[in-house]
Amino acid sequence: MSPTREPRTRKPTKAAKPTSGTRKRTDTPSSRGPDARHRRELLRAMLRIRRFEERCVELYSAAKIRGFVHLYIGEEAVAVGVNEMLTPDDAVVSTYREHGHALARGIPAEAVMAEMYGRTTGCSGGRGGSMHLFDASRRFYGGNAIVAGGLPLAAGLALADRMRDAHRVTCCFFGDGAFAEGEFHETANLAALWNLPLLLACENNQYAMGTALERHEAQTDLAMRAASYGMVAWAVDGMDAEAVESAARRATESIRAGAGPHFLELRTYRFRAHSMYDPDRYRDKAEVEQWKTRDPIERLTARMREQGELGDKDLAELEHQVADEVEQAVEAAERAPEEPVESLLRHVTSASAEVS
Amino acid sequence: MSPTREPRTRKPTKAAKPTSGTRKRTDTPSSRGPDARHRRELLRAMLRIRRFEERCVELYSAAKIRGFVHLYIGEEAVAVGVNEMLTPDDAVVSTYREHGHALARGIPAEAVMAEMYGRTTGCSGGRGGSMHLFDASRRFYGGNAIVAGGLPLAAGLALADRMRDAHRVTCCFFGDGAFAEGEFHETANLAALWNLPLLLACENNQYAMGTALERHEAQTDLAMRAASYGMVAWAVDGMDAEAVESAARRATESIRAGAGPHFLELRTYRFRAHSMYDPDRYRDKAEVEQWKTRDPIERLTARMREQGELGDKDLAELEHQVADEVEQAVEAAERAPEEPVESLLRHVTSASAEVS
Amino acid sequence: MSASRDDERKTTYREALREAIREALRSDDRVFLMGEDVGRYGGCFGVSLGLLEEFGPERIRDTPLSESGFVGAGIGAALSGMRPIVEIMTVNFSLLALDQILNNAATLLHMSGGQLPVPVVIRMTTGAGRQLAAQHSHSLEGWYAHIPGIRVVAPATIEDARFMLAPALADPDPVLIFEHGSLYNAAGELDPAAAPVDLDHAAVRRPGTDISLITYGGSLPKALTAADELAAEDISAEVVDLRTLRPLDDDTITASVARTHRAVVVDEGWRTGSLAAEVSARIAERSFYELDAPVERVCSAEVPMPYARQLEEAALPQTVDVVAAAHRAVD
Amino acid sequence: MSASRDDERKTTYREALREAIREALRSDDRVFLMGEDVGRYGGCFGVSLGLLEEFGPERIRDTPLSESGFVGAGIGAALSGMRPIVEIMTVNFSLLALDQILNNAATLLHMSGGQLPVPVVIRMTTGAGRQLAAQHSHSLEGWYAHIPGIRVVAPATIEDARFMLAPALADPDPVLIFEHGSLYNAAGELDPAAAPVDLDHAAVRRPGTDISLITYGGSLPKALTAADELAAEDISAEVVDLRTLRPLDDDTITASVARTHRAVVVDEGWRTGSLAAEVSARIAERSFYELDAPVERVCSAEVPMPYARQLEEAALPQTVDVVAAAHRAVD
Ligand SMILES: Cc1ncc(C[n+]2csc(CCOP(=O)(O)OP(=O)(O)O)c2C)c(N)n1
Ligand SMILES: Cc1ncc(C[n+]2csc(CCOP(=O)(O)OP(=O)(O)O)c2C)c(N)n1
Ligand SMILES: [Mg+2]
Ligand SMILES: [Mg+2]
Repeated sequence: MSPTREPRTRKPTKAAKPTSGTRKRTDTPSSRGPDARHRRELLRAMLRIRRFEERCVELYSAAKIRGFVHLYIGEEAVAVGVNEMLTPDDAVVSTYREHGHALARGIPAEAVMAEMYGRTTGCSGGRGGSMHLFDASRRFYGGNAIVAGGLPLAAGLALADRMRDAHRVTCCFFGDGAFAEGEFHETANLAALWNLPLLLACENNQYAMGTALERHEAQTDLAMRAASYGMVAWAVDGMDAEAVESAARRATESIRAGAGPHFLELRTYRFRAHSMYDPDRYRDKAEVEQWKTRDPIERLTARMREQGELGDKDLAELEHQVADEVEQAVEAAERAPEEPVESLLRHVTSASAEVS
Repeated sequence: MSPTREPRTRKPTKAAKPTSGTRKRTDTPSSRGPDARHRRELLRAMLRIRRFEERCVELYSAAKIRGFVHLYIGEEAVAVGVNEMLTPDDAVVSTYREHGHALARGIPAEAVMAEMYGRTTGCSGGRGGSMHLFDASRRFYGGNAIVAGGLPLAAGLALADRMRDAHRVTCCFFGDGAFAEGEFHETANLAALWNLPLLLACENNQYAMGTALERHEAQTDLAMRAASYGMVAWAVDGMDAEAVESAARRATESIRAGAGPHFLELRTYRFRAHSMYDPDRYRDKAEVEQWKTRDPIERLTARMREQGELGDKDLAELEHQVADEVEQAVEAAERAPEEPVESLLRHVTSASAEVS
Repeated sequence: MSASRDDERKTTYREALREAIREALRSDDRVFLMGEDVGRYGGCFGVSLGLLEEFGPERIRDTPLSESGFVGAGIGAALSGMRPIVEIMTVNFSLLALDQILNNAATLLHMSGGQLPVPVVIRMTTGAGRQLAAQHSHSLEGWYAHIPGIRVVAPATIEDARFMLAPALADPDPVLIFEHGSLYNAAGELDPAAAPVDLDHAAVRRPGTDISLITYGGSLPKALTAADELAAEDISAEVVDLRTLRPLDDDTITASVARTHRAVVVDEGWRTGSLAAEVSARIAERSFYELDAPVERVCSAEVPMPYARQLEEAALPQTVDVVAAAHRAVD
Repeated sequence: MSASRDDERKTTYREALREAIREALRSDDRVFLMGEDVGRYGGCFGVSLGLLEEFGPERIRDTPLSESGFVGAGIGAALSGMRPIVEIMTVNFSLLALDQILNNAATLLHMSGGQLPVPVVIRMTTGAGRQLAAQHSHSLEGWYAHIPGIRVVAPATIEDARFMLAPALADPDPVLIFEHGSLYNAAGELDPAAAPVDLDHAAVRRPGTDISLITYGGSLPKALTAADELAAEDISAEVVDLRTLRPLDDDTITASVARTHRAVVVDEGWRTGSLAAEVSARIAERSFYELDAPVERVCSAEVPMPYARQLEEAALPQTVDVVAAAHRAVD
């Protein structure tokens, strides 16, 4: 298995019939069955994100990475669970807290790390940095650092598919804070009105920077609010990769079948501060500790152990593979070239250097 | 009775006890009782708006009035009914379709007409025109021609009252089209979150310019949508001045009592085109005719006649008074002076003429 | 919509715009028109009248009032390979979509290291002159000309109205088209020799030798009238129509000033921070030793546009102001 | 928060801003601070740290993410007699509130015929230099300087950070304050003689005779360093800090150019359509016959700000660029 795994491909349904939902699960999973293998891949994907970001923290301290960096640690189940249900033909629009989405989407750790180093081999050629990861070949449309700014884009991607009758899904990740922005509401209305094939994946991690949900939303039941647009919406345990995956399965199948936009409120929590600059003064230590007991990696690990799918050795091996992958990414980034300043004006317009 | 009647003044409640709601209504109203007199004033206020605007149409054809002019004809019950429950201490924020709101608020017809003539005696000194009527002394804050642009302002006015513990209401009028703009949603969230004394008076006249409600809103039950913010919201027959008044009574009493923002969806219809430029190609003639059978003026007139409160002579007298008022307004506007071009830069800043 | 052979060249600016859109819709099924009231209403200024009937509601797409939402959706559709023409009713409302235009449309190509071109076209009305007062009358195209990554054009003639859209759609990057509200009814014959406009070049609309009047959009007719009046006084004015406001065609400007040694820039934007300031600064930078007089600017007065007719007229650049500025420069 | 007598003058730009806000809150109960994360978080750049504890959540008011909503609410509260200080995290996000700022804050006084002054103060961070890439790094204050009806200021020194707020709040009209992100940590002693700033005047930060370096905000330190370097070559550079970007203090600029006959304008905005263009155009208009060389502009490269360190550095005006421009002008 390649360390830069492509997202699991499932053919887009051309008709209304459910796809993966038809796969029967055995009641007593064996440690070698497809479910076990699948869970192992979920775990690997979450571990990759976790270890990658832990390394980022070190590299940030070492001033190898600069700018704003927002960690996803604690929220891995969301990116990994949702991504399971997306095909390479689908599109993803993300935020500035998008290492997890990018890695889950299959962008190689090397390309992401090089981007954070600002190197030419980065997935945005070093021009984007942590907040602006892109990969056109994987239909990963960023990396948007204006809160809620990606939502209208996602509606447009979905609109294009609808106009061309492509049975693809556009998945847009955004936070609870984004829900308060007008752009979310304009997008939700467009999507519902035009029946767009859009998955609105709201990562409700309870905080918009230092502002708790109940201090920025009059009505904190976001799924209910979204449903008021006439779209299907429900809340999901975002600390459980399998729960996320199964919610995403229902949602994407329904979207592919033509049922229009769906909204998932993924209830989750970030274990770290908002960004590297944030001293995290506004949260109760106890609250953070409480959420940490629901760590999605530990939870899945425990479940797999219980089922006898994962032994100490298996886990050590997984950790080892992931550590290798991250280390190779760092080494490659260290060696990667910098863009010469002469090409500063490249990519301002398609004609490359602009007359000015 | 002065032709430029002040809005009916009711003292703002300082405590939670209801004000006008306590006024007992007799079951069998006499043609001379307080209810009859009150209905006559409602009728007068609606007639004033209707005749004023009919005159505007003529004056527009005669090129006395220019720019964009949006008529309120058909919707008079909304402005008149809501205004009954506002005191001079309250504030009103309106739209570009605001002749009705301005007249109901008690801005003299003369001042409104002079404004449409662009004269110095206009309520905005001739700088605003039809879309930008203002009267600070009556706390009438415009006259906003950016759809939904008045909503955040209204939240701010209400916020100021809340911070100062003033038991005043800010009433913001806006259309069904404005409901789709992000600014509406940002405002609704702020208002509900901060428990602002704000009356959101949504004039749902079924169209945003040429776009019917069901073609611009995914979910057309606007009151339900607003309620999803956790505020009290309901729909009202906007073609019935008394129904509007009684809804506004409940809402304003509740707001004054500290219950936070309320949303009224006032279902109404404009009998004329969107603006003077609009050839009105997008509506069914039959639909327009159907709504005209619910003309708020005819409806109230009929009710009053039934109750024996209004005879032909009474109505003729009312019409005569209103016609006089409008005619005087026109004559005064005709005579009123124009601002000399030398003072073009007045009021750009408070220091008057700006260095440039 | 159908016209006899003879009438075919007689048209208005509005019809020329419509014909350009129709042609684009016919020749490329990735093209669609989207905006408030572009369909049933026929466009707030009537530009798209009849197109809904011809192309249907999917391709002539009415939107809710949500400028940020539908402009962003246009950008997203362009990312996905469509060729949307997004109409914003007026530049005043475009502020609600400015975040999408600057932070997404203009930026995605660069931020993604060249992976994501955004072939969107955004049309909007600009300008004053119809007593629409302070929230419907401003000329903010100069702001857009500040943004790297986009192209900004301003058709001032019927030919440009007809033939700027095709190259705009062919441009892989975002193109903003500013239509001056006072031009829609301008009527004339379409030059049969006209062809797709070269969007990189300004046009000398009238050659001259004594002074360059540099302008664009709704001010072009005023500059041309001023040139007529100056000619009557034996002052030969060259009129340069910038056409493309970003990137500016420095060469045409410089060549004109090299001929005339004097320049007046006419621009309906507010004077401070206007596009005219940029043109003036560039002339000073590139033609400092050619200039015989300071570059004059004729712009709008720095005032939110007042409603009253005489005040609006006084606030706007008028032919008489252009003539006066030319006199100052020449004397 | 408590400091010994001796330390009292030793402060940072950030602390000076905080002290100014504290003073305003203490002395006028109409004043309140509102914005995203100004309270519990202490402000995204730490400016308001500790104020929540001192003044409570009503006056240090955290808002939801809704720039248009809460900026508009600030304008409304100002209309009602309050004196709100609204913080927008960065100028990049202010685009979402630009409709409220231009179409309401700047316009209401005029549209209402003088009835409705809007005494709101809006603060925001601007500028690059911290590798924050293309959606967090731009300098758009030049756009705001285009808008009639508002005042735009840019404190570049600790004194101005400390003493610009009071006159801004005293101004009956909207005032926008731009704080350059690279200045927050600037440390120094507060001049004990400093007093409320006269917002109508630019400041000559260093007198000189050979060339005028005209700048503001985050570029002031670079211009001062350039002046040092030029002094080492016996070129005497005068450094003018504009301080107020609207209205511009023409007299100070003109007087400086009259002394030096040469000027370099340094401005972190993109070059085309920059505030520097306006300053350059005005110098050409007012001092044409005084100028011995074309006015030079040192601005940001016209590129969405790239993340990579070397590219960002190359995109921004640097001291070396100022020195080079001065050489071009002087030679
Ligand atoms: C329009 C805008 N306003 C403010 C910011 C600054 N900011 C960045 S992230 C953030 C909080 C967003 O919260 P949420 O949407 O819940 O996402 P989370 O960070 O929790 O994943 C803020 C205020 C921004 N980037 N864009
Ligand atoms: C932001 C903005 N977009 C577009 C317009 C143009 N416009 C003026 S009124 C209007 C329709 C508004 O409909 P609604 O809110 O229902 O109010 P109504 O006119 O029906 O009273 C439109 C599109 C505008 N003035 N402002
Ligand atoms: Mg969050
Ligand atoms: Mg309507």
